[in-house]
Amino acid sequence: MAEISLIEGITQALAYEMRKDQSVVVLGEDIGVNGGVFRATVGLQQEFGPWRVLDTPLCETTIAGLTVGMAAQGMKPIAEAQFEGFIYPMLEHLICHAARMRHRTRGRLSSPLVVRAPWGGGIRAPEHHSEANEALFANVPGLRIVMPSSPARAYGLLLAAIRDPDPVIYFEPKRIYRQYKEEVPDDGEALPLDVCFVLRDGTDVTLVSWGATVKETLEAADALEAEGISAEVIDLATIRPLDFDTIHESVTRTGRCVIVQEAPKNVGVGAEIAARLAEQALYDLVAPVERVTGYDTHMPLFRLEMKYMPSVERIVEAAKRTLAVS
Amino acid sequence: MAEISLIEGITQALAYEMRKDQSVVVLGEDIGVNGGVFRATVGLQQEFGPWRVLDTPLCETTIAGLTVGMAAQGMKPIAEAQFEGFIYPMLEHLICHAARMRHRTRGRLSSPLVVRAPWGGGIRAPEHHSEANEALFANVPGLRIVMPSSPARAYGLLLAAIRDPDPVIYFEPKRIYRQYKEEVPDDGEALPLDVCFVLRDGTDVTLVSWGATVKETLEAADALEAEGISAEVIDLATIRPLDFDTIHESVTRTGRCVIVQEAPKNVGVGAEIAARLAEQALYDLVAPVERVTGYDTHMPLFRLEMKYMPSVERIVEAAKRTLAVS
Amino acid sequence: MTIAASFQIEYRQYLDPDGNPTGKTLPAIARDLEQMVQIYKLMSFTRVFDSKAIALQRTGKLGTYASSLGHEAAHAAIGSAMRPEDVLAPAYREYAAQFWRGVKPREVLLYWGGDERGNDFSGPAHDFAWCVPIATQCLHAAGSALAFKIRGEKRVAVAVVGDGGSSKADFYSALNSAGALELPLVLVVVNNQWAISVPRSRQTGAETLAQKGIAGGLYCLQVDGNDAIACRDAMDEALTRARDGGGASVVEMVTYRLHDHTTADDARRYRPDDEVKEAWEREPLGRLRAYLTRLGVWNEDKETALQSECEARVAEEVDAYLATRSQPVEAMFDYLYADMPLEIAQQRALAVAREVNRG
Amino acid sequence: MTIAASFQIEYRQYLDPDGNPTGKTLPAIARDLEQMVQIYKLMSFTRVFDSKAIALQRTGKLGTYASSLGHEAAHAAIGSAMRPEDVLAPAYREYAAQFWRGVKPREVLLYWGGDERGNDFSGPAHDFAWCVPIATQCLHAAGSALAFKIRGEKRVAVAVVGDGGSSKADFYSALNSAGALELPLVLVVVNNQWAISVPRSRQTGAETLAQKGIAGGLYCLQVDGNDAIACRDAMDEALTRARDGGGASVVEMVTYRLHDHTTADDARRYRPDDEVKEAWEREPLGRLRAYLTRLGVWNEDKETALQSECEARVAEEVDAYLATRSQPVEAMFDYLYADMPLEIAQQRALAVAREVNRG
Ligand SMILES: Cc1ncc(C[n+]2csc(CCOP(=O)(O)OP(=O)(O)O)c2C)c(N)n1
Ligand SMILES: Cc1ncc(C[n+]2csc(CCOP(=O)(O)OP(=O)(O)O)c2C)c(N)n1
Ligand SMILES: [Mg+2]
Ligand SMILES: [Mg+2]
Repeated sequence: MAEISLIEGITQALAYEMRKDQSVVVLGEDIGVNGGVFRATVGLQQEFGPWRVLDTPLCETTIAGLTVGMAAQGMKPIAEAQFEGFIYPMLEHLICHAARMRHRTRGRLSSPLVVRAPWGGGIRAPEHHSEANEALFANVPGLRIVMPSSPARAYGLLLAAIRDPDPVIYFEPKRIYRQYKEEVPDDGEALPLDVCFVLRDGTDVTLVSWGATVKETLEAADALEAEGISAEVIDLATIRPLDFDTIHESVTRTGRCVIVQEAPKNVGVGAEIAARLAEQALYDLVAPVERVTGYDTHMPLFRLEMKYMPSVERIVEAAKRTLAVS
Repeated sequence: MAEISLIEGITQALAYEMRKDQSVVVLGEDIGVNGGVFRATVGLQQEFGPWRVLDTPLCETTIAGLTVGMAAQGMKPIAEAQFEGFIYPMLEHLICHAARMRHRTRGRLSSPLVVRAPWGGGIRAPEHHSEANEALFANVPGLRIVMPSSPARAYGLLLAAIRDPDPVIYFEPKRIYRQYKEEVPDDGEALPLDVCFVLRDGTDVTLVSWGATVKETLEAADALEAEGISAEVIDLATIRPLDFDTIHESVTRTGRCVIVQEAPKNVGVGAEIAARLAEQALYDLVAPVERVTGYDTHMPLFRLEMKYMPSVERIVEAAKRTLAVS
Repeated sequence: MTIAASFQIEYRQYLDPDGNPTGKTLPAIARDLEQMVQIYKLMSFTRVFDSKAIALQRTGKLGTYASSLGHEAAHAAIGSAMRPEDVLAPAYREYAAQFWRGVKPREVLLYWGGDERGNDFSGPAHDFAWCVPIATQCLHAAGSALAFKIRGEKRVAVAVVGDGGSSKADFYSALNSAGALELPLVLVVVNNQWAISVPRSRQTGAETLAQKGIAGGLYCLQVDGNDAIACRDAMDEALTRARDGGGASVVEMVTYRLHDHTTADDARRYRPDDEVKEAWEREPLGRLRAYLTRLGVWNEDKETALQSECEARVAEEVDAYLATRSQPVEAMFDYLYADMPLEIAQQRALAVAREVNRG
Repeated sequence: MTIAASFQIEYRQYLDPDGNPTGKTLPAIARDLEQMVQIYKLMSFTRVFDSKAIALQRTGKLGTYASSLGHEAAHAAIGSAMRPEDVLAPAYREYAAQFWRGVKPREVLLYWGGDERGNDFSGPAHDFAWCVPIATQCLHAAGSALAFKIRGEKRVAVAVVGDGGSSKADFYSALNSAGALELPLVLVVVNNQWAISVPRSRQTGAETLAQKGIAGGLYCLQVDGNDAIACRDAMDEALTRARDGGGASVVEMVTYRLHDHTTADDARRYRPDDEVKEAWEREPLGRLRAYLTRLGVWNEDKETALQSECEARVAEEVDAYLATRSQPVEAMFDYLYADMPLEIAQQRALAVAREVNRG
């Protein structure tokens, strides 16, 4: 079995499910002959033809609206937003319709769709190609929000997203699309959409992250270990609904929590985790919660982008601050 | 001096600033002859003519894009989103352009605009007319977000919003548009856009809210007082940037905090307040933070809407829970 | 001068305001008198229903309601021309179209009465719900049409949108994609001259709304929207074209909104009484009645009987509506996801407990 | 058949691919040889700049770059026809238009080199920045035009958008509002046949992109986008019309994208070499050169001199670009708000401290 990268995990999941289920179609800009600007849909049009792998006119409102319409009529469309920064024109259809279709009609109609969007910074891309805007969707009832951080989770979570009978926003951390490869059996096994993944056990401090910064978080855990500090690392993976129990259980043991988030701090997903700790784990917390996040400014153009994002160093410092308290 | 309601405070502020500043224009759907579906712009077209009080074609993308364009060319446009539930098509222009214009051009161009949107539930309106979606904007750098909860604050904060050289989203809690009247001198005095308002001093517990639920929050404080509990009530007023210092100072004294939010709970604005408490006030907190919020489901059609929203009873219960701990 | 492309927009009308044929030829459907009488009955029923719904709202028994007064010909034509397997994506006032397709009046009332179950209606299960975010239904219809095309089904999707809605990005997006992908779609613009308080002249500089379809290479047609025969004929043509692989159409039906925008509106603020009075002279019911009367298939007795039948049926529907108990609090949660997440289940339990405590 | 409205789309071309006049009459601008030579020089400079920018990207000295190869006639016509007080809302590759208006090549490089200061350029201070979210600039231009109209200024706003961009909701929204409000706006669709990998044929069912303007009642015109004279003539007409209160236009310039979409793209994946080869035969520079040569105002010596002058000027700009030091970390924060909120100031201080610690 060949080893594959995160983005190949996505391609593999798409192909698997398209073979299995005729109602699965992929649509977006440049996803056909071109195979997507990141190559996520490469080869699919050759295999499934131009009507199941469909290049749309250049309009995200159109893509979202068509997707909602198709889904209501029994298809399982997977729409691609070419970059997360171009997802905004989709919001009316996703919030007013995809997220509400089942609720509105008491189950008569539904929205079994997926919107895939390459997400986040760090690839020296032009303006609007580097946003971390998952928080935009996180307050919206009726959606599921997923973000993988490894090839295997990319594959398993995307299968789950496609099969889920409700709308799923699937963010792809583009910075780690090709970070490393691993063996991912093409066995059609989905992963659950309602649990976090504990990537590393630890006893002194809990580090929680999702998406590309899982990389820096794991590196920080290594660095801490070198200094004799045992960090537990949790990959949120599913942002909504949030599996707080896993985090809570960890913090019960460590008493300390550092949340690592690429997005701006204010009212980001990390705020919800910290809030639940303040509500449900106050007496477990030995030290103040720490959030290591992007700044509350725009992701700068690429010369400064790495200075914007949470670094290993910042994560380590935050973890140590929690440990300075006893 | 006549007493005026919250919505009259808005009209008064619009008229005041339009008289003073030729560059202020108002645009939106049905705001001209009709004076707005809620009557916020009543009389303005008669006074300022059809080009400064402009009925646009029915398209929120259009309204937002025109507004950004006008603002960049030195006008001060105030756009109306007829209801908060119709604001979604504005997001691309607000997030990608209004919020970034100054940053992108190093100050060469800017976005001195206001988007006004009637906000929230409780008026037995049809679907999509009752959302509390302020969290949608709260993670976006470059915006200011404001929500008044009294006639005087409606007037003073709107003046500040119009005069502010950056984009401001101004949410209007429609449920309390006509809740009560008070004297509001038409003196052109703006209120600051970076402080909370302490509406009631207290010593036992801090209640924080914004928008229409400030009403229930104040009522809850009355009810608590009747039971001998002294609640401090803070109106957030400006959601972004958040004046956490005022909240923090209060919690330092009370040791308890209940956050009251009409919007769904998950990754709402209340999460940020609770998160900052967990980060900066852990040792001040005597009891777990409480959030009393809308449920994480859609605002139902109006038969059930009052069961969705935070009630006085729920606020009182939460406050008492914080006091059960010592 | 080299001409790259040229276009014409046809205007179609068969009956003048007095119900007299305007030309020598009438389409076959005009001679299908059984069908035309059915359409007339539907239009009449809808009007009775409409005035009752307004009365319910005025007496506090219904929420905000959007009247269909004056639109009956357009809506009846849409409904009666479609096949059950076609998909209708309505805006929010096309009751006649929906009644023909099986939606019950009590369901319309339930929706405007603040209860989601109104949308779980008895019409075709694949029809879309009422759509408040203006014009978004156009893209849902286009998406449905795309599904039909991919699956090789001979079905057509129909969206209905207003003159105001034809300004919204979604309308244009729908016609653009329908042209690009050659979708079996009919976009019906019911131009009733007003979008709440904004007149048609303020929405666009275009002479007709039909011509917007030129932007996407669609077939475009403008008809007298108070002439049931013209509306029906246009629908028949556009549906057949779409079903037979001929692509999408924009059909503009020119009519008039005789009532306030909704019961929450007061049109006297912004439009002159004279305009409304004049519009009443072109209204669709009298026109079709005159036509049918002249052909001998309708008369005053039938009219009287129809009116009482409509009143009785509407009364029955209203009773059924009024007798419908509200949903329990858990209804807020039960259809949010197919598989309820744990945290939603927890909130549901809390909400239920609160109700129980409240007694 | 009653006709409600009819339309024609004119196609305009003055020079054939060999630079010979296609008809008897040429517009006055074609006889303004000083101006036409200026335009030719600008087109040539832009092409030299373009290939140098691509080379910089290939050697890691520039980020992703969008080439303007093949678009020079269209862009030069846009820039040269406008007045300084007019407002340009570009997409991202209209360098020739911007150079004419005063933007420095080093600023273009700075932008694609990952530095915001590129957008604080030397062109008119009121011109819009490069606009990555496709077609949104169309509405910014419309908003500018609205500001001019309200203030009674005789200025025109011009937006440039691609064939792909003409599918996006914002393009339609702009033309709809421009028609409704009679705005002094010119929407130029530079149809280069491709939107990354998606061909023009896939974007719409319309025969021309110009005809989209019919949807808003706009003046519509299609021109040969490789013919600088036709492009300039069309711009002159549309600008004058707008300036004189005649309303908005859609001008489609039909050209070809001779390079990859950007340096991040590889067009060989999706388009045949033959098509590109064929397109080179219609490219705009040779055509205008042939015309000017035939009229005796251009020759090989001048061409050689021009080429070295362009090389030298481009080299100077590249040096200036490469010598520009990056902004300090606080540049992230300094232009976020006019009045910096406390919490931003705190984060700024932290970020600066981190840099200092790092040494
Ligand atoms: C996106 C959006 N914006 C605004 C509204 C508020 N609104 C409801 S109906 C309406 C006017 C619609 O006019 P038109 O499309 O002509 O349809 P009509 O009501 O006349 O049938 C408006 C502005 C809305 N429902 N959705
Ligand atoms: C809203 C949005 N969606 C997608 C993209 C990604 N993208 C950048 S350029 C482009 C194609 C544009 O084609 P066209 O409008 O024809 O202009 P051209 O590049 O050919 O000049 C796409 C899809 C974007 N920048 N913005
Ligand atoms: Mg209308
Ligand atoms: Mg193109």
